[in-house]
Amino acid sequence: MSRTYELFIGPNHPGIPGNFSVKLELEGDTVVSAKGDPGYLHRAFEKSMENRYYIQNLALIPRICVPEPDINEAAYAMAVEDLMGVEIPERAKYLRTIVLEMARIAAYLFWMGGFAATLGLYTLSQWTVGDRDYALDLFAELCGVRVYHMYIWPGGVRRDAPPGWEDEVLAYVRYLRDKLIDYDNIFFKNVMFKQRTRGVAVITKEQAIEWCATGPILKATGVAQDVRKDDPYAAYEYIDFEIPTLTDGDSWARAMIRRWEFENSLNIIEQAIKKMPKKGPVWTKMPNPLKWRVPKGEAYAKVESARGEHGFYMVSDGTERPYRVAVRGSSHTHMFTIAERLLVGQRLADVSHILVSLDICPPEFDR
Amino acid sequence: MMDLVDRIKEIEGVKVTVQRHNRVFVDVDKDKVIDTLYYMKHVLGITQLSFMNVVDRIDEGKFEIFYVLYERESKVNVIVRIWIDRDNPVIETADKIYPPAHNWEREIAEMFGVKVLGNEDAGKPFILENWKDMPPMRKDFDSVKYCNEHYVFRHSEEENE
Amino acid sequence: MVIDKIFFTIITPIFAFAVGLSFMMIKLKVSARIERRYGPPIIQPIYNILKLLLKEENISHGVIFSLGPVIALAGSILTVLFIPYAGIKLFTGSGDLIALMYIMVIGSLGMALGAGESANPNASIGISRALTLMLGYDLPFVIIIISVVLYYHTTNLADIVAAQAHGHWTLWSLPLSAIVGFVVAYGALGEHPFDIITAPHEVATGPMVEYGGKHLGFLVINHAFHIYIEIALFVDLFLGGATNVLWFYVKMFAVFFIMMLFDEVYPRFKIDDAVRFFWKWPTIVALISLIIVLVK
Amino acid sequence: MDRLTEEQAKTIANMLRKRSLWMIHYCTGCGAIELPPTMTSRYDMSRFGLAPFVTPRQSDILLVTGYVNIKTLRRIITVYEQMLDPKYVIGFGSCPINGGVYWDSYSVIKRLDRYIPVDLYIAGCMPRPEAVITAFRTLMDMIDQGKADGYKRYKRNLAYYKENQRKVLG
Amino acid sequence: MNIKEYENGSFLKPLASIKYLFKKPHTLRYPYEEKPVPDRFRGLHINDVDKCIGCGNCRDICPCAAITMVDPSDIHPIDKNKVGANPVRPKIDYGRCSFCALCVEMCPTGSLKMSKDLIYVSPDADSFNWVPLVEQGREEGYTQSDEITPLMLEAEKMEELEPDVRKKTFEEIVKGFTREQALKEAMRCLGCGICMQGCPAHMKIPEYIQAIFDEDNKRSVKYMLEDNVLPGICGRICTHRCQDACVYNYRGEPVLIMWLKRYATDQLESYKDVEIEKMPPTGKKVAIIGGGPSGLSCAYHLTTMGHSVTIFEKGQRAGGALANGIPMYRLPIYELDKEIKHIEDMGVEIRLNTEVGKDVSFEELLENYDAVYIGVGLSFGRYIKLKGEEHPDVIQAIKFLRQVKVEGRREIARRVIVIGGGNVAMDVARTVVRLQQMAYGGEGTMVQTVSLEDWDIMPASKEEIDGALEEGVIFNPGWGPNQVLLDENGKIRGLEVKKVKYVFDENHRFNPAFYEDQKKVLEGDYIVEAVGQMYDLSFIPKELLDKLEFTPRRKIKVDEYGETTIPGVFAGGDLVETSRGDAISAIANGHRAAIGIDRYLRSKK
Repeated sequence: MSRTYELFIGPNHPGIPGNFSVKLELEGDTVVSAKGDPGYLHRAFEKSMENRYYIQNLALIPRICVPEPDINEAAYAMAVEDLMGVEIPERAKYLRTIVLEMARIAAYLFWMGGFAATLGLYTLSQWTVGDRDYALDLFAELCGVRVYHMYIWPGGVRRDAPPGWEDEVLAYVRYLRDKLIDYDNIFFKNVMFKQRTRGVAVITKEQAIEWCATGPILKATGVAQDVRKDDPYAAYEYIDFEIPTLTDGDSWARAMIRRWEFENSLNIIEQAIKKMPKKGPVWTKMPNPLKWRVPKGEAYAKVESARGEHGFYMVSDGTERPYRVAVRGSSHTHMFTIAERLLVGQRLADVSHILVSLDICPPEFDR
Repeated sequence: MMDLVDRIKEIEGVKVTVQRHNRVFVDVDKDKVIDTLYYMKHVLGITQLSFMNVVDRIDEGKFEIFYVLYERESKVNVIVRIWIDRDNPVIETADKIYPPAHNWEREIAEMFGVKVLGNEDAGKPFILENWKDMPPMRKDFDSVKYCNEHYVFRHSEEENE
Repeated sequence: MVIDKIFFTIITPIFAFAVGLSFMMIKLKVSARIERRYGPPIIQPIYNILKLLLKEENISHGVIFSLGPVIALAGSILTVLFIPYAGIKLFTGSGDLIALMYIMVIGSLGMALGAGESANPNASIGISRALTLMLGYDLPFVIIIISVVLYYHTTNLADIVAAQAHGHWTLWSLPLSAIVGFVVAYGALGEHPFDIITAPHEVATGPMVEYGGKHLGFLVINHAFHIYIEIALFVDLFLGGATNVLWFYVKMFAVFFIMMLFDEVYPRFKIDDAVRFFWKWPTIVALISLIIVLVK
Repeated sequence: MDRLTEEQAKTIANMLRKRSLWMIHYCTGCGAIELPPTMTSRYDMSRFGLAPFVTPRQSDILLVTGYVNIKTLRRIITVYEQMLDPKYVIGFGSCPINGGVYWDSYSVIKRLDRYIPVDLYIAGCMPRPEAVITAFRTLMDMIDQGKADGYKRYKRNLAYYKENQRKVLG
Repeated sequence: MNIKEYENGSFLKPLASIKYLFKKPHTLRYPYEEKPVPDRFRGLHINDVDKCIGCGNCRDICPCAAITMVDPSDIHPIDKNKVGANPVRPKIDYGRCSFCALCVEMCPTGSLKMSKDLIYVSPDADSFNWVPLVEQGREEGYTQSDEITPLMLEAEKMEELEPDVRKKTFEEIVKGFTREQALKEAMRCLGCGICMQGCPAHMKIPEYIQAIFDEDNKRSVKYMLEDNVLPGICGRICTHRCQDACVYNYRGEPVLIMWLKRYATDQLESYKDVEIEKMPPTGKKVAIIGGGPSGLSCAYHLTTMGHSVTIFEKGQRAGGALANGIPMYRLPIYELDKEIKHIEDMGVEIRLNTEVGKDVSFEELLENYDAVYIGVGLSFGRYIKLKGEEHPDVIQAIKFLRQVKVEGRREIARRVIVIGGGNVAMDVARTVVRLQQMAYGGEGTMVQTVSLEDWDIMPASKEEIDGALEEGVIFNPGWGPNQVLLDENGKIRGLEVKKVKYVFDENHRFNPAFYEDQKKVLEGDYIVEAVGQMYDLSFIPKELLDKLEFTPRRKIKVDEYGETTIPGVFAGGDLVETSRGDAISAIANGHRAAIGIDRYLRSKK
């Protein structure tokens, strides 16, 4: 006697993080089955990259993931450096770390806004997205552009930090610490937030491992896995930080892990600025871009994004253009393997916040 | 870490290349890949499939399919590679071993035209919609030519509304 | 006398609309301030309504669909006429409080009719949420109405207002009922955390999803009336009404201002949580209040 | 009332329209990343009466934020057709103009104005919030002067647009 | 973070946020308030079109294919005849641009920059495509940096013999690139082709450098041979005007095109494996007088066009100045043999020891051949009409060099004065240094040069001057020879010189003037005059010579394709105006003449 009906969430739906669609089958307002429908942002990056010089791809790669472009730049640069056997200067490592953490902060601020909005608290979105703007301004000062920085490139970074930039970053970190108290008050300590998220969409540790989750989702189930620790890149090996874990595995735990990571990032930035060599080269000279041949071989470079492991698998055939670049966005697994299973049995009201709590980023799997 | 490599080497018919301290490439025969993956997960305890995709080796007439696995204890990425025939690209699904493989297989089925046995979703439209040409990620698909045929660029002297 | 009645029948909805609209305007500014921004110009709602009414094209899914907003608006205007304000009583008589409770449902039913016609699942879900939520807050609402009625021994709203003259507000005499009344009015207003009906991130504005242009204009106007009705009723029942317009407005504004603050800082309930919430604390408190009244 | 000529009525209508522009919150591409800063507290575009809305029926502006691939184009056309007149389209960044960085991508259309009429374009990849606000203000001026007539063009040249849409969508 | 604090939600804490109701919003009220744009902002482009050379590197690097090179004359007039520049400028399509600023990084002149302005809205989609100019008034934003630039500004260091070693021997100074060096240097080339404008022969430089980079030296030599028949020689002694034109000069060191050419040719034992297109035989015969570079060039190209060619060379070795003049340490003789062998292999007949006018007459040639090409070059040294010049210890440079290279002269005086400041003077001076080292071990020897020109306008190339200085040659720039001083035994005692007032007069013509009161004496036993050469056309009969017209600078007047005023007679090499006195321009006008002769022959039928 049960009657089910279909409901498309997205692509034009505020509850969906980006241009993406989920086909839900509902019974009443309980989800019976959920199927992701990707492809609205498919731009054939991997194809286009095969047609371009290594340096020209610099313009493409940050556009793979919009909220946090720098992870792509870093992973791409690391893959190329791996193939070429290039070591990057010390200062460049630290600058990369700072930029990556700034991007993480920006991504988490954006995520906080999005998450609060799916729960109906628009005030926090207004605050966090507004505060994120200062980070973008700092990026603009560093590399000239607010969003697509194209700052990290093979061999190091593109420009040294302008004088006084470090101090501005530190001031921004202090500002965010101050504002974090307000975010906590209005959202993370809010009774309604707890009410909506605790016990919702629980992933157990076993499930998380079986489904190959990474990033905050895995940490929220109690597995301390983080590429920054496991396979340190940039300057993370010199920096002291802890991987936060919780054991609840629900929407609340995932949100709290992200908030925790946000605070961690603030610490990492402060440490990195303190430890960074004050002077020095920031780039290892690379060949003429038009005749830049990368030795034959394969490399898999991975970085920790705000969402999980972000990897670039690069194959070079020894010419000026990559033979194949394959991008592993963590959202692919999180959406099609986890969310599709996790949404079943949930209420319609929870669908969008579960999706956001998994931090689904459609450009990552559409590519 | 060497322990893991040694144990991988014990698997019959694999060729192991240690590229960096934590990247191990394992070349396997295409018929044995499912057994190997099963062994890796359930015996060696490599629980995470990070990534899976295809490299079109058009000169050799092959598709190279790689599975990027991750071992949490020794922090090693094990990359299993198989080569299949490009003219008759068929693989067996690995989604019973690693659930995320299911959707990576959908993607490679669509983008490269690889047939996946045992995965009923592979072959259905996933990312593309109404696609009629050859699978677009194949090397012999010329993207620029396709664009010139299907789209109109600005400043290329043509009718206006 | 008849001319008076006709005059006030015309002027009352206009007054109600003006009050509701002014609250909408103020709310834009207040919420913007809390969100650390300046917000739109203060007369933005007027622009919005006029623009919507001036839309050139209107898509309709049939007569009932178009009728929905009209019924809702008509219901609201009718409700407004039943609410005494500033000493002006239009349709008063014995049992008007009971009548009012029935009329107030018309608005929602009108919406339900129209939205049901649009064949959009979001709209259907929104309507089912609206009706469920109504079920939720109606239980404590009925109980406190009973308490008030029993307390004043009348079902005439004007008499209740009159009985509260000289500062003998129900708020003081029945504080528990007043608190519940506030919560119920707040819930009925559909502000956070009770904006379950329209929840953009869940059901894409719910019943309004298919409405645009003039229809939407009517719904926005209806919202202004809605604000007026809920708050005016609360003021009449618990804050002793008022003898002049200004005083009435000030009382309403005080209530609305507190509501605005809550609206800004809480996320949204899930529908079953909301119903559970209404049936738990407000109902218990209302019952206690009723028992107190009965014991007295 | 009959003294009010049609011309004057139009002027008043345009004046009201430009003061209350509701945009549909549809993130079609990466340009959507610079919209939140514009919408939220730092730039606060609601100062100009702009607000994000969720369904096409309620909205006046369609922002095509960046590249449009074929799958999205189908939805954009649906959304555009669902919107009520008068409606306006703004193309964000390079991609809707001539393909942008995806000029050689098989899945991204190169010229948006072949499929739906576009009233205004913004240069940049991404356009800065300042540019976005400038664009909104320009659009307001255009509405005031009655120049933003994309929806009329769409009706007038429906056959042309439909033909192009059919060609690319198959 | 203490997770305990968060586990229980609070009802009242959210209300703390109401404090913002009474605080000033942080909204930036654009357009009424503006925030400063950072200095590095990557906005719309600015291009200084006067500085821009239209090399097209921005177009090549653009990932979005947003840049087209167009003629901007209608909006901004440019100097279209500027050498080392293409008359086009970048036009940028903002329907493509991704603001990556790679074009800025790659701009060799630094003319292209990005501005701080990124606000452009327009209802007209076609208006997003323009030529950026400075006049558009945008404020400068992102510019290139000298420390971090994808351009490889520094050239590879060529390994050379140390001065102390090299001045004792005639061994070749420059060792040539190793494979790694050559690949690295070839990698530097951007492939823009501006260098081709500098080269008189317009060689396909980008293509052959790309071939070197691809490690396909045969393909590389094939490209070279299309325009230059003596690539190996040009790879050693060329005046490399290509390198002077190289776009890297604006910000760093030019690509060492010459050494790359040498590297490619050195890798091949012979050119017989190089695929060269040869047209079917036409049966026409061409006589070429003089086996110098222009003659060889003309002959080779005519052969590839299918004509049969005979070279008449009066010496015992073809090559002209290459064989007789250029010292061994710059050009080993085996290299010349290799290239001449290749020309002979192609089917050119070279008659050595055959002097036109003596062994065979000019009229005979005109009769027996369908066309005649005169490429005799400047084979006689010029005199300066100095007092005492007729002394036997005063010698012409060209004669001296031939004596050393061909006849194997080894005796030399201890103190030698070289008159002249050109490359020939440098050759003489450095040859003398070697001879002195061989003869005396360098003890008590001295080589001095004296030239009218001061350092800044000395015609010799910088490398040569530096090499000479390193080898111990003493320079006396800015002095003019006055007279040769003899001692009582009639031996040369020295050279009296006077201070130069100016070399070029106000009309920029060569017209030296001296301070007659400032004189000094340079001590020396032997004087070599290296003040220029002249031609000898005495083999041409008088009546024909009269028909031959000359230019005001006493060069043979020829048309664009080398044809003289006598039909069927062509001239090239140093005899004509287009020559700049170096091998490459002789090769170039030899090639031009070959094309001219081919046209002439085919039109004659």
